[in-house]
Parts: sequence; C-alpha cells; structure tokens
Amino acid sequence: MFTRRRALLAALVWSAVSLSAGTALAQEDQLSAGDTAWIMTSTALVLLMTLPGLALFYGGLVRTKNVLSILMQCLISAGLIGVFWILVGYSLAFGDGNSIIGDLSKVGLAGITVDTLSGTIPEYVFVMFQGMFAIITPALMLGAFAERMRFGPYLAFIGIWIIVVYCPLAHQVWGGGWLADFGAIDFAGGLVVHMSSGFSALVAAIMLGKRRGYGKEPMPPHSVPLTVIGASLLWVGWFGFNAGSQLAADGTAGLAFLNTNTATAAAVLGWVGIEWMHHGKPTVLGAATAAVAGLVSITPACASVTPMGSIAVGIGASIVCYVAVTMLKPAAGYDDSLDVFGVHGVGGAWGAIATALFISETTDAGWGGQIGIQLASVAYVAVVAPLLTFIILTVLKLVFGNLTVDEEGEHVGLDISEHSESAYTGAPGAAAG
Amino acid sequence: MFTRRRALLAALVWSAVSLSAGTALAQEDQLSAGDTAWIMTSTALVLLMTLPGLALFYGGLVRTKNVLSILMQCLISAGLIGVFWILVGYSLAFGDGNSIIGDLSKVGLAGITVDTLSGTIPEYVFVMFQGMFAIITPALMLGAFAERMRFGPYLAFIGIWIIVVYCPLAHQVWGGGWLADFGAIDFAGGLVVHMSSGFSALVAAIMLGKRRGYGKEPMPPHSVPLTVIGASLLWVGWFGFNAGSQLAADGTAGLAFLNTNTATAAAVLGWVGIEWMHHGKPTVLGAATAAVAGLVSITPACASVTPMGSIAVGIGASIVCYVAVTMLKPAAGYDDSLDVFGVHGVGGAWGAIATALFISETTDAGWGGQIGIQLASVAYVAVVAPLLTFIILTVLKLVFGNLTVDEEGEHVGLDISEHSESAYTGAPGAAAG
Amino acid sequence: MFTRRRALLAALVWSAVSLSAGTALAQEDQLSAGDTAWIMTSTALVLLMTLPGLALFYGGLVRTKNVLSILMQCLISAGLIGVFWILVGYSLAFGDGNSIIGDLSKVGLAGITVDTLSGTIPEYVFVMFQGMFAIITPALMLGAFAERMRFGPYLAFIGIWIIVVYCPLAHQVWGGGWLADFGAIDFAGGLVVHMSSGFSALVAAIMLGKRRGYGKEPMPPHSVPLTVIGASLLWVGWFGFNAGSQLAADGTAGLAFLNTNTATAAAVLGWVGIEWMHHGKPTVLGAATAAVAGLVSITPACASVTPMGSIAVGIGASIVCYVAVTMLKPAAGYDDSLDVFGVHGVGGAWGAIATALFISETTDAGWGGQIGIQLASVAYVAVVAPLLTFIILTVLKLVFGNLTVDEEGEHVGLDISEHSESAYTGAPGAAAG
Amino acid sequence: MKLIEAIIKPFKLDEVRRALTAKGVEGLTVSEVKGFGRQKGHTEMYRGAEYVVDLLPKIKLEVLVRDADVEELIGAIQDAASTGKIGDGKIFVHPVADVIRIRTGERGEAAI
Amino acid sequence: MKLIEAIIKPFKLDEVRRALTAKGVEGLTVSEVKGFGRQKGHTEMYRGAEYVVDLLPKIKLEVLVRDADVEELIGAIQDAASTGKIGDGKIFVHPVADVIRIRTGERGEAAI
Amino acid sequence: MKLIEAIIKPFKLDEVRRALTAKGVEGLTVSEVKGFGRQKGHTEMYRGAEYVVDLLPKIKLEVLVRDADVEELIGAIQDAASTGKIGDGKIFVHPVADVIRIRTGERGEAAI
Ligand SMILES: Nc1ncnc2c1ncn2[C@@H]1O[C@H](COP(=O)(O)OP(=O)(O)O)[C@@H](O)[C@H]1O
Ligand SMILES: Nc1ncnc2c1ncn2[C@@H]1O[C@H](COP(=O)(O)OP(=O)(O)O)[C@@H](O)[C@H]1O
Ligand SMILES: Nc1ncnc2c1ncn2[C@@H]1O[C@H](COP(=O)(O)OP(=O)(O)O)[C@@H](O)[C@H]1O
Repeated sequence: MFTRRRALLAALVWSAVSLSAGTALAQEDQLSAGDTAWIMTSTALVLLMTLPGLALFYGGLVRTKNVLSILMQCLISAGLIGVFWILVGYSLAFGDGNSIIGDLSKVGLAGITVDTLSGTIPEYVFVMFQGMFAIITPALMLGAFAERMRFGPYLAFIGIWIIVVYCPLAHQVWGGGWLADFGAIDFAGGLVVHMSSGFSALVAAIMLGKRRGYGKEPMPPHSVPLTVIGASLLWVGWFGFNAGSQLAADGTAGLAFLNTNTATAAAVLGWVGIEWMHHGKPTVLGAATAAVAGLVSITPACASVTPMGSIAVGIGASIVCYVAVTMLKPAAGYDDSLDVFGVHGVGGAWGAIATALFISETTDAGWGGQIGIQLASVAYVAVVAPLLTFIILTVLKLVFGNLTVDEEGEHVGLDISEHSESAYTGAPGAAAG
Repeated sequence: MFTRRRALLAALVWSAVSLSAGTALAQEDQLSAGDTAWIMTSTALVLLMTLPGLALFYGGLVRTKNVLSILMQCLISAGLIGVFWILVGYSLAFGDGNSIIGDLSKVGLAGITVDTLSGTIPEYVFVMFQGMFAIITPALMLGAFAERMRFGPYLAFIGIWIIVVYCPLAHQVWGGGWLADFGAIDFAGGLVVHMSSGFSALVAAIMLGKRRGYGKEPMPPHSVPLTVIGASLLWVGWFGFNAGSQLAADGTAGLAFLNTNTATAAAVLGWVGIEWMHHGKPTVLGAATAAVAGLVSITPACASVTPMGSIAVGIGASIVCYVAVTMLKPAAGYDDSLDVFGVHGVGGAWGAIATALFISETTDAGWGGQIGIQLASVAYVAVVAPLLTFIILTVLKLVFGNLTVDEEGEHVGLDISEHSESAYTGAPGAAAG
Repeated sequence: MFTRRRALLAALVWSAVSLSAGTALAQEDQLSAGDTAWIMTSTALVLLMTLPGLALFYGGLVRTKNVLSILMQCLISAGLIGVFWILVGYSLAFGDGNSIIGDLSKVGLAGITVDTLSGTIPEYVFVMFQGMFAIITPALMLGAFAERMRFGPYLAFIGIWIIVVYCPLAHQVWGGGWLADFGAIDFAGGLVVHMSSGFSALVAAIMLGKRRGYGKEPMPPHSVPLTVIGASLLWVGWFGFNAGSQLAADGTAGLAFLNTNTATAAAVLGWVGIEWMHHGKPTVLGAATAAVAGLVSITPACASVTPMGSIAVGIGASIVCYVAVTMLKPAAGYDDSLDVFGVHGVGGAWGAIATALFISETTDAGWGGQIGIQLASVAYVAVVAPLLTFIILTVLKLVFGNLTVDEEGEHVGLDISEHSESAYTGAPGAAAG
Repeated sequence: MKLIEAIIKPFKLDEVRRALTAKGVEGLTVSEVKGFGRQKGHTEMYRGAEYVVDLLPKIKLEVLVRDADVEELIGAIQDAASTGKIGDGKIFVHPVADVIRIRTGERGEAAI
Repeated sequence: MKLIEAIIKPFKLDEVRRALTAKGVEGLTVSEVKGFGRQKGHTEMYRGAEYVVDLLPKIKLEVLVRDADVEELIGAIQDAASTGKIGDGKIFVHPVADVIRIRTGERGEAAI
Repeated sequence: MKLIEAIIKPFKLDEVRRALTAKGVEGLTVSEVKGFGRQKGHTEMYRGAEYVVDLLPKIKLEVLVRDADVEELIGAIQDAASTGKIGDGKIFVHPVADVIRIRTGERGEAAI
C-alpha cells in the first residue's frame, strides 16, 4: 500500500516533470508549428510591404511619367536582394563572425536543412523572414532620388549597400554584434532598417541633386489612391514586421501587434489634427504619411512600451515627422523627393529614443541609462550609414559618370527613357469604336 | 507483483489523466501558439478589410472628385477608433459591466499584461482582434452619405456612435450581455456589425438628404476596377473576420472558413443569374456587390450551418439584397449612395434569420424557437441602432449647423472642398515633354 | 523497494511512451492548431492570388475596353467553382474512386464534420485549401482568349473543364491516382495546375482565333501598374500555394517557402538581364512576367530542391519563358493574348522537369529515372489536357454557335458588349464644376 | 455655316445638351479642357506645400450649325450654361469653309 | 491654308493617319473627344439602374494643309475613315489666318 | 479678334502661361493632345515586341485676343515655348466671327 502510494506519487511527479519538460523543450529546442505558422505568415506580410505596398505608396507619389521606374526599383530589390540574401547576405548578417559583421560560414545556406531550427522555428523560415527585411530596406531609399536616378546605378547601389551597410548593421543589432551587447533596444528595426535607409537616403538625395523644376513647379502625386493603397498594405504588412520579430506567437508578439496598430492610429490622428490647425484642412496624403511615420516609430519600441506608451510614440511621430517634412526640408533645400529622410530617418530616430523614454520595464541600465544607450546608438547609425553611403555613391559616380538621367530623359520621364514603357495607355488608338 | 501492477496501472491512468489534463488545460488556460498565430493573422486580415478593402470598394463607386474623401474617412476610422478602442472602447464592450454595457475597469487596457490570456490566446491579441471589428463597423456606414458629408461632422459622428451604439451592442452579444443570455446566435457579427451599421446608415442617408442631381443624372462609379479590388480584399479579409471569430485554429474555424467562401460564391452565382435573366447581361459591379452581400449574410451563420446550408444562405442573400438595392431603394426614394442599407442592413438581417433557418444542430430553443429568438434580435437591433443614430445626428446638426457640404463644395467635390487635394493629376503640366 | 523502483521505472517508461505517442499522434491523428493556422492562412493567400491577384495581373494587360471582362471572369470562377467544388468537385478529386478519378462519396461534403481530420488539420480546411486551387486553375486560362471570348461560353467552358480535366488530374497526382503511384513529383501543382491550364489555353487561343488587328496594331497594356500589383499579390499569395501544400507548418514548408521566393527572385534577375542584353533596356512588364514565370516553375519543385537549386530553376524559367513568349509565339503566329501558354504551360513543364534535374535527394527511381518519370508525366499532361479541351470547345461551338463576340462587340470592347459597363468614368459630365 | 465653340462648367453639360437638342441640334462634339480666367482657382496641399490650381476643369462643346440658327443656339447655350457666377465661360463663333459627312460624302448644310 | 478637322471613330485613327502620311502630310494633332449624333449609344447598368450613354468616344484630328491639298486630303480621310455605318463622323474645313513654326519662326506655308 | 491656337511641349505650359499673363492676357483654355510631326517618337516594348510611339503628348492652348494684340502675343508664346529642338510646335491664328461671355451676355471685344 505504502509502496504503491509512493510509486504513484513518483510517477505523478515525473509525469508532471516530463510534461513540463516537454513544454519547455517545445519552447526552446523543438519546432513549434504555431510559431512557425506565424513567422511564415509574417514573412509573407513583410513581402507584401514591399510588393506591392511600398511600390504603390511611392508609385502614387510620383508623376505619371515615372511611376513604372518606382515599381521596377521595388521589383528588382526583391529580385536582386532575394538572391543575394541566400548567396551571402544571410551569412554576413547572421553567421557567427565578430562583433561587426558575420562570416561566410552560411554562404549559400550551407549546413541548413529542413531539420535545422532557429529557436522554435525552422532556420529556413528565419532566413526568409530576415530576407524580407533585407529586401525592403534598400527599396525604402529609392523615394529620395525618385524621378531622376538611372536604373543601372540604382542596381549597383543597392547591391553594394546591402553588403556594406545593411548586413553589418543587422549583425551588430540582431546577429550578436556589438550594438546588442551595448544594450541597444531595436526590436524590429528602427535603427537597422529605418534610420539606416533614411539617413543614407538623405545623402543620396543631396549627392544626386534636385529634380529639374524642383521648387519652381508643383510636382503633385499622380495618384493619391495608389499611395493610400500602398500605405494601407504597409500598415497591414507591418504586423508581420513587428509582431513577427518576436519569432513566436505569444503574448509579446501580441503586445507588439497591438502597439503597432495603436501608435499608427495615434500618428494618423495627430497629423490630421496638426494639419487641420495649421492649414485649415486635413489631407489624405497627410494621413497616409502619418500612418507610415507611426509605423516606423513604433518599430523599435513595439515590445518595450505599454499600449498607452505607444499612443505617445505615435503622437510624437506625427509631430517630429510633420516638422521634418513640411519645415526642415524646405528650409534646408534638399530634394528628398518622397520624404524618405523625413519619415524613415527622423521617425526611426524618434522611435529609437522613444523606446527608452516610454519603456515599461527599465533595463539594467536604468531609465536614464537606457536613454543614453539609445541616443548613442542613434548617433552611431546617423553617422555610419550616411558615411558609407557617401563613399559608395562617390565610387559609383566615378564608375558610371552620371547617376541621373539627362534633361531629355527627365522631361519624358524615366518610364520611357529607362524602361521603354508607358504606365497607362488609354490614349487615342486604344479607345473604343 | 500485485502492488507493482496496481502502481503501474495507477501511474498509467494518471499519466493519461495528466496528459489529457494538459491538453484540456491547453484548450482552456494555456497559451496555444497555433491559436495565437491564427488570431493574429485574422486580425491583420480584418484590418485589410478596411484598409484598403472597404476604402477601395467604396472609393471606386464614387465620382472622381470624391474618391479621396472616402479613403480619408476609412483612414480616420482606423485612426480614431484605433486609439479610442484602447482608451475606453474595449473596456466598455468587454469589461464585466452589466447586461447592457461593460464598465471602465479596463480603461487604457489596465491590468492586461503579456501574460494575460483570453482563452488560449493572449488578451492583447483578443483586444486587437476585436478592435479591428470596431474600426470597420463605423466605416461601413460612410457609403450611405458618401459624396456629401463634411469631414468634421463625420469624425464626431463615428466617435460618438462607437461609444453609444457599437460598444453596447458588442457587449450585449459577445461581452456577456443580455442578447447572449437571450440565446441570439451572432457568430461573427451579423447583428453587431452589419445590421447595426446598415440600419444606422439608412437613417443617416435620409437625415443628410440626397446628393444634388440624384435621380436626375447618372452617378456611375469612377473606377469599377478599384471596386473589384476592394471586394476581393474584403472577401480575403473576411476569412479572418469569420473564421477568426472562433478564436482558435480548429475544426469549427475550418467550417466557418469554408462556409464563408461557399456562401459568397453562391451569392455571386445567384446575383449574376438574376441580372442575366432580369437585364439580359450580368455586370461586374453586380458580381462584386453580390460577393459583399454573401459575406455579410454568412457572417452570423458561418459556424452554425452546413456547407450545403451556406449555399442556401448565399443564394438567399443575392435575392434579398438584389431586391433591396434595385427595387426597394428607388421605390422608397432615399439616397443611400453606395447601398449600405441594401447590402449590410438587409444582408445582415437575412443572415441572422438564416442562421436559424438552416441551423445544423438545433439549440435548446428548438428550430422554431431559435427562429423566434433571431427574429426578436433582428427587430431589436433594427430599432435601437437607428434610434440612437437619429438622436446622435440630431444633436450633431444642432452643433455643426450643417452636416453636408454646400452646393459649391458638392460641385467641385469633397476632395478639394474638404481636403484640398485631387486624386489624380495627370493633367496638362504633369504630362511628359 | 524493488517493487517500487520497478513500478516507478515502468511509470516513467510509460509516461515517456504516452508522451511521445501523444506527440506522434499529434503528427498523425490529432489536430495541430499550428498546422491548421498555417493552412487556413495559406487558403486565404491562394484566394488572394485569384482575387485580386490574377484579376489585376491580367486586367492591367488588356486594353481599357476589356478590363472588366477579365475581372468578371476571375470573379465568376470563384463563384462557379466555389460552389461546384463543394457540390461535386472535391469528391471527384479526392474521393477514393479509382486511379483515374475520385467518386461521388463526398458529394456535398457528405460525411465530413468539424471533427473530421485530414492529417493534422480539419478536413474542412483541406477541402477549402484545395478548393482555392480549383478556383484559380481555370481562371489562369482566360488570358489566352482575353478580349474576345463571350461570357456565357466561358462560363460553360470552365464549368465543364473543371470536371473533365482538373478533377481527374488532381486525383491522379494528389488524390491517390496513377501519377502518384507512377512516382511523379508535383508538390504544389506544376502539372495539375500550370501545365494543365497552360496547354489547354493554347488550344483555346487557337480555336477561338485571333483578335481583330492582332499583329497589325499594337495592343499595349492599359495599366502596367495594375499588372504589377497583380504580380506582387501573386508572389505573396504563392507562399500559401507552395508552402501550404506541405499541409503543415514545419521545416519542409519553410524550405518550400524559401525556394519559392528565391526562384522567383532569380527569374526576375534573369529576365531583366536577358532583356537588357537583348533590347538595351529592361522593362517592368518583363520583370512582372518573370516573377510569375519563376513562381510557376518552382511550384512542382519547391520541396525537392535546395535553395541553390531553386536559383537554377528560376533562372531556367526566365530563359525558357522568355523564349516562348518573345520568339515562339510570334513565330508560330497564334494569339495567346496574355501568354498563358508561354508562362504557365512552358514554365510548368520546365518546373516539372527541373524538379528532377535539381533534386536534392534522389528517389528510388534514381536521378535519371526520376527525370524519365517527370518527362513522361509532362508528356501525359501535354497531350491529355489539350485533347480534352479540344473536345469540350468543339462541343461548345456546336452549342453556342460562336464563342467570341462579333466585330462590333470587339470594337467597343467586351465591357460594354458583354457587361454593359465602363471601367473608368472620368469623362465629361463626371468632372468637377 | 458656323462652328459654335462653347467653354462651359462641367456640371452644366447635361443641361446645355438638353437645351440644344430641344432646339433641333442633332450632333455635337465635346472634350475635356482646363480653363484659366477671372474665376479664382483653389489651393491644393501636398505635405504642407500649398500651391494654387488655377487651371480649372471645363467642357468644350463644338456644334456646327446653319448660319440661320446661330443666334438662337447661342441664346440657348447661354441660358442653360449661365449660373451668374464668374467662370461660366465663353462662346466663340467660328467661320467654317466646308463640312463633309464621312459616311455619305454629303457636303455643306446637308452634312450638318 | 486650311485647317482640316476630322471627327472619326477611334479604331480608324491608324488607318487615317497612314492615308494622310501616304499623301505627304508631315504633321497632325489628335485629341480624344466624345460625340453625340445620330449614332445610337449603348446602355450601361449600375446596380440595376440603366442609363443611356450617347456621348461616344471619338477622335478629333487636326491637320493644317495648303489650300491646294484640301480636296485630296479630305478624300483620303473619307476613304480611310468610312465604314458606311452611322457615326463615321464629320470633316470640317476651317479658314486659317496665319501659322507659325515655334522653333524657327517660319510663317505661312513654310511653317506647315 | 483672333483665336490663337498653340501646340506646345507640355513642360513649357507654365512658362508660356506666365509669358501671356505678363502681357495682360486674362483668360485661356488648354487641352491635352497628341501630336505627330517631324519630331521622332520613342520605342516602347511589350514582352519583346517593340513598337514606335510617334504620337507624342502635346498641350494645345487657345487664347482669344484682340486683333491688335495678335503679333505681340505670338511673339510671347514663341519666345516662351521655344527650345530650338524639333517638336516645339506650331501656332495657328484663326479668324473668329463673334464671342459671347456666358455670364453677362457681353459680345465682341468686351467679352474677351
Ligand atoms: N481670352 C480667352 N481665350 C480663351 N479662353 C478663355 C479666354 N477667357 C476665358 N476663357 C475661358 O473661359 C473660362 C471662363 O473664364 P473666366 O474669366 O473665369 O470667367 P467668365 O467667363 O465668367 O468671365 C476660362 O476658364 C477659360 O477656359
Ligand atoms: N453638328 C455637329 N457639330 C459638331 N459635331 C458633330 C455634329 N454632328 C455630328 N458631329 C460629330 O460627328 C459624330 C458622328 O455623327 P453621327 O450623327 O453619329 O453620324 P454620321 O456622321 O454618320 O452622320 C458625332 O459623334 C459628333 O462627334
Ligand atoms: N500640319 C500640321 N497640322 C496640325 N498639327 C501639326 C502640323 N504639323 C505639326 N503639327 C503639330 O506640331 C507638333 C510639332 O511638330 P514637329 O513637326 O514635330 O516639330 P516642329 O514644330 O519643330 O517642326 C506636332 O507634334 C503636331 O502636334
């Protein structure tokens, strides 16, 4: 009787242990179908952000004669980086390497099989999720030199930039590099994705010079509806970007998801309110821009602030980006065609700082200490990314001679001069009888 | 020997018990990554329904000069309600409260952390899933007063409506209120979402008056392709709306998913057939409208009917909505610009009733009894929602003086008069050289 | 003591056994919420491919006067096949039947309940996932006879084709039919979906004759941006198509996902490179076409090749499809309006063969043997599908007299002649005051 | 014969057309144009940058008419198109040397 | 000099242009217009509401020509544009007071 | 009175308009047209098929002016629109029989 009882007890304890061990294993070393499902979904959502999200957001903003060049630059980013990432990008970003950059141990995804896990998900899924980040980041920059950059130099630029700027930064923050050790918080890429592209874009805009007629004639968006579709798909896709960055389908992912939406909503409200007060009427383009600014800003912060904090992040984003886009740019006089710097650069920096400002659980560094860390990280990216971009473009200028199209090409538009195509053909001859 | 055997047996039994307890726990008290993955996905899909789904569906239907006003009203619903929901909406709808409305216990999401569960998913995920419902519902109404309502009054209207009409109804059906106790079946929101918005929209259309020229000049859609894109994204997103409402990735979610598609397909077939017989030709706009009508109708019923039953629901939807849109509206003479009442009001009511008509497993109330309950619930919403809307709009008229734009504003269109923007600029000066 | 120990041991062993049995069961016989989440997501993604993906891809390519007819044909495929699939299609494809075709045992989904599983997912989910494949396949063909086929005959055609061509092929490959036994590898439908539709489309294009003016006047796409949106959504949705075909959220799904993106990216790069060399400029339409060609080609191969192999599949696709579209078609002189044969027929065949060429783990048949099997399968589909299509269309010609619109109808366009609608109304009278 | 060319506000097109057909006009041609004149335009905004749009949408209407009908039709257009506000537009009367109906080859007044 | 203005069916544009260039015309200007005439329009439907569209798409073609060429070119247009069905359109011949080539400042026939 | 009709390159519209208003012009009408002339078009590609687009976008500008102002305004347009490259366009001067301001019924020069 006694024996049986103890045996029973032991069995129960062990059952429990083995059960919870099973659960624990599931969280650390075993594949979780639920997590995998969410990250594959997130991966698809992040591609949706570029194709067609960003392509439309930017494509609607340019004049009719340049819309295809935008779409093409987004498509080719997916094409070029999509292949590069498998060949070397992933290895450079997530190979062990040192504190600055990864190594070549995973070139061509060497050593990865369907059974290799990264946490609770297949490494293949992790590779692809990160690959979609690599695809969108250089494409973000194209808004800065839209309506003038030639296609060949663009291709060379993003191909080099991804290796020289993006992979090291991704490694430094997410791949075990020094920024992670330093304590920088950048959950889904405020530094790596948005600041890096935004600040690089500013340099590119300045180095490539203004569009002919800029400042003299209005260059209104050829299709605001396309831009709104793009902003909407960015919003939807960004849930994968941010909540997917948890790499699991759990409570933190849920918080990241909720904060993403809330900050974005707050930014839209904020911007609409500012415009209303400032100009007497709120614009749709303003609301769409605000959405992107909100999304950018909450990106680094989404897992570190409370929902109420995310409202503050979003409203802050609407203020700083509004000022950057409508006052800083005209005052400084550069032609950042579609405001990549004002939205991604400034919004990303704001988000990185706001992460510490509104942090819900202070880190070891303390509240003030974390603010310091974030500021230092922001400063680092704000210096390194543009510097490297400056060097790349200087070299490319030597190689290509001219990075922009000539006057004739700019007048007829890049669609015809670079791609021999017209976006819309409803003209005489195409009409009905 | 004997002892060992019994111990063994006991251990086995307990193992089994603990195992199944584990499973049972997993279904009730533990986070399920799979369920969480599906509900986060569903949440993204429901936002896709509003942005850009509904925005395009409605945006394509209006004239060129008003398309941006539609997009703006959808964007701002996400902005305003997105923030409101976190601040008070969720608490009013899902706080304990009484049988009519929730309470303020969860204001600002107080008390919720990343570890708080709602069933098998993080409560944050539940909050956001429900938040997307709250975002789309007021936006559904804007079709009724499209091309004339001013932006300010619209903003005030949806802000009040969500608190006064939506949150109580959501509480009464899904938050533990009286309609749930009463036995009303409304799986994904035929009553709460579609009837409430559809019947409120009718009142708004009548109170705001007709568009100038309505009934005298044709007001054809400026872009049927935009409308079809919108309808398509609504269709896709609705899987999250309906199958997500199961709050789990299981067989019932699968049934809801399959019924959603099947009823919609049946509605498209039905409408196309009716138009073909009635007018000699089926239209694309008809097919797109039918898709939405089918989606609306299956919403309350999707977990309660068999696939064959869903075909009946869908065909029924095509008949009742076709009659409402093409016969009832012209006969009654109100100007429900984009047929919100005919599609959502009538379709939602039909769906709520059809839920009982084609129910696969009779409830305690019995087949007839459930029909009675559904009819009573339909009647309740058909009275309460419009009544409250009438009061809100009456007050707003006093406050704003005029809820619609003046004649000049209506002629140039809301895009310019309310937002100082033009949707498309391909005009002289923007063209190529 | 002894007894207790043994009892304990036994209990432990059994705990372990029951635990792993539980796990094993979970993989074979129990519902996995994670897998279910992924397949529901995939199902939504596959619908996104048709609505609005394919609709826009094709819709942008035609002239303004025919865009609605394309959208309608996509919508009605979802309507008609969406209902057909539930009524009989699923049963014919996946009912036990014989080696050629299923049976009528599952007509109306008889016998399936929310508890019925198909592997680790509810059978309802499997039914719907497969249903989305059945919806897109006939819609793929419409590009071949775009801008001329009447709506009635089209409806009859796809209704018959799905029963006579699609269901048997799906059964033969995925439903336990002879092609599976034969050893053909067709993971996500290179044979069943793309070759079957591509080769059938060729026959249809030839039988329906050329568009008036074909070869004499240019018939440029009316909106390349719509086409790019469509291609982008196809790309995003295809992750569901391919990675969903694993029917689980696991490492193989991850590989399929990654290969899908990589091959597509490689195809885009390849096509852009070829055009650049061949014509001096790369086009956006080329890049979009390449994306679809890459997606088609990797479809059968995505779970059988390594990521490096997928690059080869993608580049190969860009070459064979480029040749088919730009050289074979003009040389042969048929009017496959939107290159269904060149992209889906040729790309599907290439993919099926490449599956064996670049296979990562040789099958029992050996490397060469598998190539033989794939070639034989390709030949089989290349003969059977067009033959059956020829018979169907011959009968329909007898029934309908004429499958295409008359001269007047072709001049004014199918939108007005078949559907009494215009896509865009921004014309005089609709403009602002 | 004269060609009457009227630049009118877009929302007046239907009314003008009805007025003309009421007077027996059996054919006319319209096109979308933009007009600049005394009517002040509106301001558009693009991310904070305001600019004035003073080329406003107008409809150009062309009707070929018999000399005898010119005055009556001018009157009809004017009545229908007038709102009394700036921007109502202009009517130009052009001499025409000849007119041919493509289908039949008829010439002159018979071809109107 | 005369300005020949032809309103034709859109799908005839290519043919007419070929006919004119065959006769030595080196420049012309086209625009999209809508025409109302004897040709009956079509019905469109919008959620059950039918309405008649009787402003049909047409192409307007303008060619400035030497007086001596007027008849020949009218004939060429007519031949190319005619389908024999109602709605083929009209040709108007306008007197022109002067013409200037912007690039060179040439005037009169030299500027055509 | 004369109607000056100028076919110009689209990107020159702003400049021409400024030049005209500087000379006191208070109204004009513009439309989008396509022109065929000596200026060579460009090639477009569609899945490997190349075709030449030789109807190029142009802007047509119409200004009704007093006889006395004709020469000055022609000069102003020419100066502003000229790039010296082929395709700069043409100016046609048309006689006008009459002009009416719809709003007021004014006629002739008063209505310009
Ligand atoms: N001198 C002109 N030449 C050509 N078109 C003119 C001229 N003056 C006015 N218009 C046309 O008439 C329209 C109305 O002119 P506007 O001066 O605004 O008002 P109103 O006709 O009431 O005086 C303008 O938008 C323009 O299209
Ligand atoms: N009196 C008119 N003034 C201006 N345009 C006209 C006139 N009559 C006809 N048109 C133009 O000519 C087109 C063809 O005219 P219609 O009467 O339909 O056929 P047809 O030229 O064969 O008699 C019309 O669509 C319109 O654009
Ligand atoms: N004979 C003509 N009739 C009508 N329009 C003409 C004629 N010749 C030229 N044009 C218009 O003028 C534009 C410029 O003409 P083009 O021959 O290319 O250059 P340029 O004016 O420098 O000689 C053309 O695109 C066309 O719109």
